[in-house]
Amino acid sequence: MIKKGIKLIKNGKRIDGRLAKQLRDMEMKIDVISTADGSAKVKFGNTIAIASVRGPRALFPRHLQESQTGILRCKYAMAPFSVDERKSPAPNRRSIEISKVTRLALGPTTFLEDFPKTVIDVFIEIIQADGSTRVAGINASSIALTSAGVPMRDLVSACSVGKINGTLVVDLNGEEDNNSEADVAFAILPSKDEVTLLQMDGLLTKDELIELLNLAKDSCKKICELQKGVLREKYKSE
Amino acid sequence: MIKKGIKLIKNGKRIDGRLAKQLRDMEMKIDVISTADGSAKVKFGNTIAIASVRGPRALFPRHLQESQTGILRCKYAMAPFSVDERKSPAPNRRSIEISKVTRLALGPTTFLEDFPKTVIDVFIEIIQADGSTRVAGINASSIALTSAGVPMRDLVSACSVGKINGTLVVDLNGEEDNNSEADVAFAILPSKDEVTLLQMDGLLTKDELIELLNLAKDSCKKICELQKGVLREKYKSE
Amino acid sequence: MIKKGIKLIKNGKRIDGRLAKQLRDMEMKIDVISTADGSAKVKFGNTIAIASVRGPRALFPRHLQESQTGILRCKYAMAPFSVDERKSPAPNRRSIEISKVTRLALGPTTFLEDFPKTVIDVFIEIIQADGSTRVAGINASSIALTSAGVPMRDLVSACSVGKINGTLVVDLNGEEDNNSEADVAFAILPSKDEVTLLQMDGLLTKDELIELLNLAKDSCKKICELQKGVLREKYKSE
Amino acid sequence: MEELYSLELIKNGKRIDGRKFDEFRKIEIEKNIVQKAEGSALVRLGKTEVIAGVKLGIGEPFPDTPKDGILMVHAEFSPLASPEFESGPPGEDAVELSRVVDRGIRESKCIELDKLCIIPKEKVWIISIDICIINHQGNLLDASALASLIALLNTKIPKLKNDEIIRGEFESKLPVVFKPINVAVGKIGNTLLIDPNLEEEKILESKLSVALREDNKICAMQKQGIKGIEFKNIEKMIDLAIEKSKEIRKLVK
Amino acid sequence: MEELYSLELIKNGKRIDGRKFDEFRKIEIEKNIVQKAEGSALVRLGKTEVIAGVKLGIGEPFPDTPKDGILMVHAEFSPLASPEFESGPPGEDAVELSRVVDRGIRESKCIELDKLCIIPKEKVWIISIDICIINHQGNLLDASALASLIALLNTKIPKLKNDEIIRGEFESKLPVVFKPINVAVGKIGNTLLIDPNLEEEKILESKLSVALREDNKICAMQKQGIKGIEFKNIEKMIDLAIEKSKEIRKLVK
Amino acid sequence: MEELYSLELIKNGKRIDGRKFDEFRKIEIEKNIVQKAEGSALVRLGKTEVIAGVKLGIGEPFPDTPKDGILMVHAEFSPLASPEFESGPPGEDAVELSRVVDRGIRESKCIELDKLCIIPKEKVWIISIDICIINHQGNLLDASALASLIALLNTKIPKLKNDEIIRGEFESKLPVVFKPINVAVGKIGNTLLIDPNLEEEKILESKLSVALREDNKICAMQKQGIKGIEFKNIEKMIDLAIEKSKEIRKLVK
Repeated sequence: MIKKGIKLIKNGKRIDGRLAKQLRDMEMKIDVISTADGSAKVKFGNTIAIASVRGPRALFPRHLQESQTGILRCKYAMAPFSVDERKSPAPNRRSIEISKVTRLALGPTTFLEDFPKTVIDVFIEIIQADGSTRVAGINASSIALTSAGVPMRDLVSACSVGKINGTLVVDLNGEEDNNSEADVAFAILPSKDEVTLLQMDGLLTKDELIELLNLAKDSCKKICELQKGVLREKYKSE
Repeated sequence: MIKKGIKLIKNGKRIDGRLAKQLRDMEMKIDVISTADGSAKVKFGNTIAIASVRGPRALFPRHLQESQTGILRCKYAMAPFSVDERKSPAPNRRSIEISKVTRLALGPTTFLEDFPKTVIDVFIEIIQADGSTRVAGINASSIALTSAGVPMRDLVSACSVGKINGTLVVDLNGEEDNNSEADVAFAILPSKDEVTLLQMDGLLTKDELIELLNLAKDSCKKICELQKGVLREKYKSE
Repeated sequence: MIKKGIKLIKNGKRIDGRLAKQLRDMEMKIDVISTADGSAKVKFGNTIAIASVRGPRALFPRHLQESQTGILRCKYAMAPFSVDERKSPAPNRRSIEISKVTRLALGPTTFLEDFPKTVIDVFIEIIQADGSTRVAGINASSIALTSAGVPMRDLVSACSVGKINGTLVVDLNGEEDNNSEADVAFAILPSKDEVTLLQMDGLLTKDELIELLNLAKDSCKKICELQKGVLREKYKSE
Repeated sequence: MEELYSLELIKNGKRIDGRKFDEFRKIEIEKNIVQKAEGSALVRLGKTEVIAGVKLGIGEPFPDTPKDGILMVHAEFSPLASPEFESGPPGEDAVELSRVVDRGIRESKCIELDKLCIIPKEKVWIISIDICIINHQGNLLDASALASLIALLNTKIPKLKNDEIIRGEFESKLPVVFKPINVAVGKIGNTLLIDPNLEEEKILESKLSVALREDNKICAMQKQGIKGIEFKNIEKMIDLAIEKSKEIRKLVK
Repeated sequence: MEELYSLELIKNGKRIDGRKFDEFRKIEIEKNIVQKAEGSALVRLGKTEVIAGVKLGIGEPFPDTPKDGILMVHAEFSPLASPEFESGPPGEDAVELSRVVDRGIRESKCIELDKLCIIPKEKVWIISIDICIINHQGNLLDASALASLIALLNTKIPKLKNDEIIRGEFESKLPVVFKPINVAVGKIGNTLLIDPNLEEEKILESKLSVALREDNKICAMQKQGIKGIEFKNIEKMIDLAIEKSKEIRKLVK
Repeated sequence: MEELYSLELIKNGKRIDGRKFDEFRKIEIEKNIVQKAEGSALVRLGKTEVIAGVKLGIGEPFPDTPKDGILMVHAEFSPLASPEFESGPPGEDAVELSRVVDRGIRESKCIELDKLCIIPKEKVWIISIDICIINHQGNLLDASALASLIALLNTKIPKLKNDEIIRGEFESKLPVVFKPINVAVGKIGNTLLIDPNLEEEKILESKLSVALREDNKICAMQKQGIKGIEFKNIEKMIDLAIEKSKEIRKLVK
């Protein structure tokens, strides 16, 4: 929702000093949780997401198993202290929806049908929320899945784009997100060019939207390089 | 509960123009839900109930199965917009009780013991509530069960009766129900003369009660004719 | 928490007339619930606890079974009318914790490993709460388990001790508990000298604590005699 | 199977515990067993044991009755009392029982709710009756309704100071003006019986629960059980309930 | 398997019910079917049937928008409507549907929420849209969004007396100024199709739901389905949604 | 079985990771890692990792302490952190942990709650400590208590404007005057050990958790584990806890 009169861009600079098409400083780290099969921490500026992957492992109780394929489960959660006003730790409608779209964003890259009767669990915890938390969680999950040794068709790279004060921008922070004219959450399999997450709200002409999607695609390529970098680092050191 | 001074009968006419022993206009329709095994919509004036029947079908998880008999499950629910003040869609104590008495009202007419290990599910949704919703739901369920091909000993016909402004009346509407001196919910297997639902609250002498029960029984015969009519219609057209 | 200025000891006497190291009048009764395998009612002054034991019996659903041992489950609950302000009957965080420590207080005395795949259930209901409810529940459970014929290494005897107005006391009542400087819940296998419950909060020097533990141990011996008495009574009369 | 044996007996005009068909088990009543409650009672019907406790609190009245106190009835079927009860929120049987007890009390106008106003539209007394089943050996409904009534009859209204409750000090008695008695009449074949024990409940075909005032007005009814009741038998069941309610009411002083 | 047959047909350029790929099923609309609601509508897309009801209540505004009314959308997937639905609190599909419908309405600025203040910071109108699925034969989202819009367009604001609602008497119409239409575009291989029925939904690879205003501005989008969408196809799907939204909007008066 | 091996080692006076029995794993502390929180800390005990965040809000005081701030402690055991944790509301272990941490802080009088009044009887500060387990490799309680204390020591009270919080601007530090340290002492046979790792926790017979202030006063204790503790050993366990608490407190500035 747009609050009137909030000036988010001055002299071509955003409130955190970035240019319109500039990503925030990003940090990625893998294998941060020793009890997980794979894990990662991703920072987009002040946004911090941790993902933990368990599986593929046999699924119990048995009646949940699918005989022809493995299943993927995702759970997105926010730490109570991750936002301004303490958030109850119980799942709310927003986190239920995000958990679902995260699963659909990651699903197309896995070979679940090779692991019948199993489950892969992805748990995402947002430690600090400053915008773009769902895409940060997807980026973390993607490298956590890879690090867990889950066979994948491609990485999944994700970012947000949007329109603030009439300008099309990349990687919205919390203040921008709250006051944007439109925002889009986007994920892609970078080498397949397949979009697996696309959520938009606000108001955009078709042309603006298409421009934003191209912007998102380009940004995801940059994010993908960071993801590859951290994975290369791991396998190099092994 | 009776609010003082509310005049529900004037010159022998009730607030909706009916005579004391007159049913509201009723409408019944079957097979309104294509995904159900049987279904029906019943209108009692402004009260609208829809019932949907699934089964008999194998019951899972297995530990709920009864080896000697099928089981019947009923769920009564009200749409949030069916009443004056929006009702939360979660089941409340009232709907839990009504679900139970509905099951007991319908149970005696089924041959559940012929379908061991199975379940028949009856779902009732009140689209609009203007009194007598539980009996409307039972009437709808009865014809939905028949239409689903569930073998039955008899139909189940149901209506409400009560006392308002000292007068014994049939088929209470919402305003009458809220201000009645007593009301009775009643269901009967019309050709067996077996009462399967009988709930009363208010204050009545025994004589008044017996008179009301006879009134209810007679009204149920009329309702039964409507139920038979709509079923005949179906099988004629097949 | 200590409220300032509340005088709980006058002239060496506590508000209910007891001396510092004096237990309240206690009453124990077994087999108060005919549908249980064992049961008991214990009164510590105005505190009334009832315990009901079911088992050992086969545990369902099967996936909860342990192949090498039986399991013990305990549930501590307070009647809504047992306290000053009506308590919701749903379990709260306090009762969840007490249920757990009760299980751990009773567990070490049972030979659960002799009953693989079974469960023993202990249900505790506090009818009236005037301090020391958890230890009253443990005492009741211990004799209920014995009466149910569950083989046991020892009885479990429990009491509270604490510090009020600078004095070390035994068996705190509700008013004392609410205004104590420290309180300790304690359970012991009396003939084995093994402590199975030890919870403390407040502020104590180590010396005070050790003195309290000795006080608790001595008091438990007295309670143990009462427990033995009521059990002897039962088996004598059989 | 005890049930089959019990059924056989009933066909021969006898009950498993030797009672007559219209005979209650031994009724024991203990009043004020919980000091923390504003009113309480324990009722035993044979081995069935139920405690009802009344707590008084202060709350906002309903908008349509701004000067009336509020009545709430809640029953817990703890697994403590029966192997058939499960942990968790009240199931349909507990919900039904509490609602039937509630209707008997409410519809009989047993409590003068209009005398329980503290500040109109703002503060009224909230009367919470909690029913705690201790041992389930059949006929919980009659036992619960009786325990609730006796608890109400012994309930005292706490003193107030600046509209806050002073616990343990009392102002007056709760204004209870009618005594509704609940009698459940069971039916097996053509036999009517009252106060069924646990074995009998398992073989009952149907049950009609009737709540009655001292003026013999019926204030609540609930048909239960898996079979229907022949229309002509309903009056007989009500007659039996009326008759037995008088007997029970004598126990309530 | 009907699905395999349906899939085979689609590869051959046909749909199981004979429709064109860009053709909706028969759309039936009934307005004001629930008198108790301030607004309501029933929508049928073929055999799919959905009822949306709007209730108006009074509540406190959010601190950051002290003069704005509040919109809430809730969907129930009752097992009444489909063997695939389960009892219990809304699952992820019901939550997602209600949130996508909510965004289409909210982001299009369809309702002038700033005209729904009663007392700033204290009392504003709360608009609750409840979506009740009656029969699930595919494309619930388009049907639910359409039913919600039509219900809103027919919603009347109740009269107030001392800031309390007088039910059944009305003051004015709800200020609805835009008409967002939702069109879900499905994709199987290279085939794009709209208004998938139940069999088609089971074989869809992906779906893009697009909500559009009359000025062709996009106000909400949601990618669904188990497969990704090739980047280059997204524009085609949006174009199809824009085109079909105009057709549907004509039905909304 | 790693556990059997670990048990064997302990009988021979050794630990699986080579530590002494009275030796903590490497302790790492990071402060203020969450800007959105008024205070936060991350603690690592070896591979165990815990984050505590403190949020300050405004709420009504309890009636019996109308001028005191309110402390709440909540722990979540997310399946993120361990294959043994399950989704859903906090289980008994999470509830117990948060209550033991709460008691250590509360009973030590660590926070001057009486300095956290905004308007008596109406508005006081509510201090919510949320404990988020990131990796569970044993001894969550000591790690959680330590993270909570350090988070509190770094907590700042936000500025107020018309009794509303201005997020991101601060007035003063939270008044923290004591530093309770929790030390859990484990027992296997006659061996006492501290800071058990995950394998050791599985073979512990019992555990005594002791919270201590800098004046060596004991402020909370909790016996855990499946076996009893011989009475005579309790004092030894307390002595060890006292000794080690001093060592840990040096890390807390």
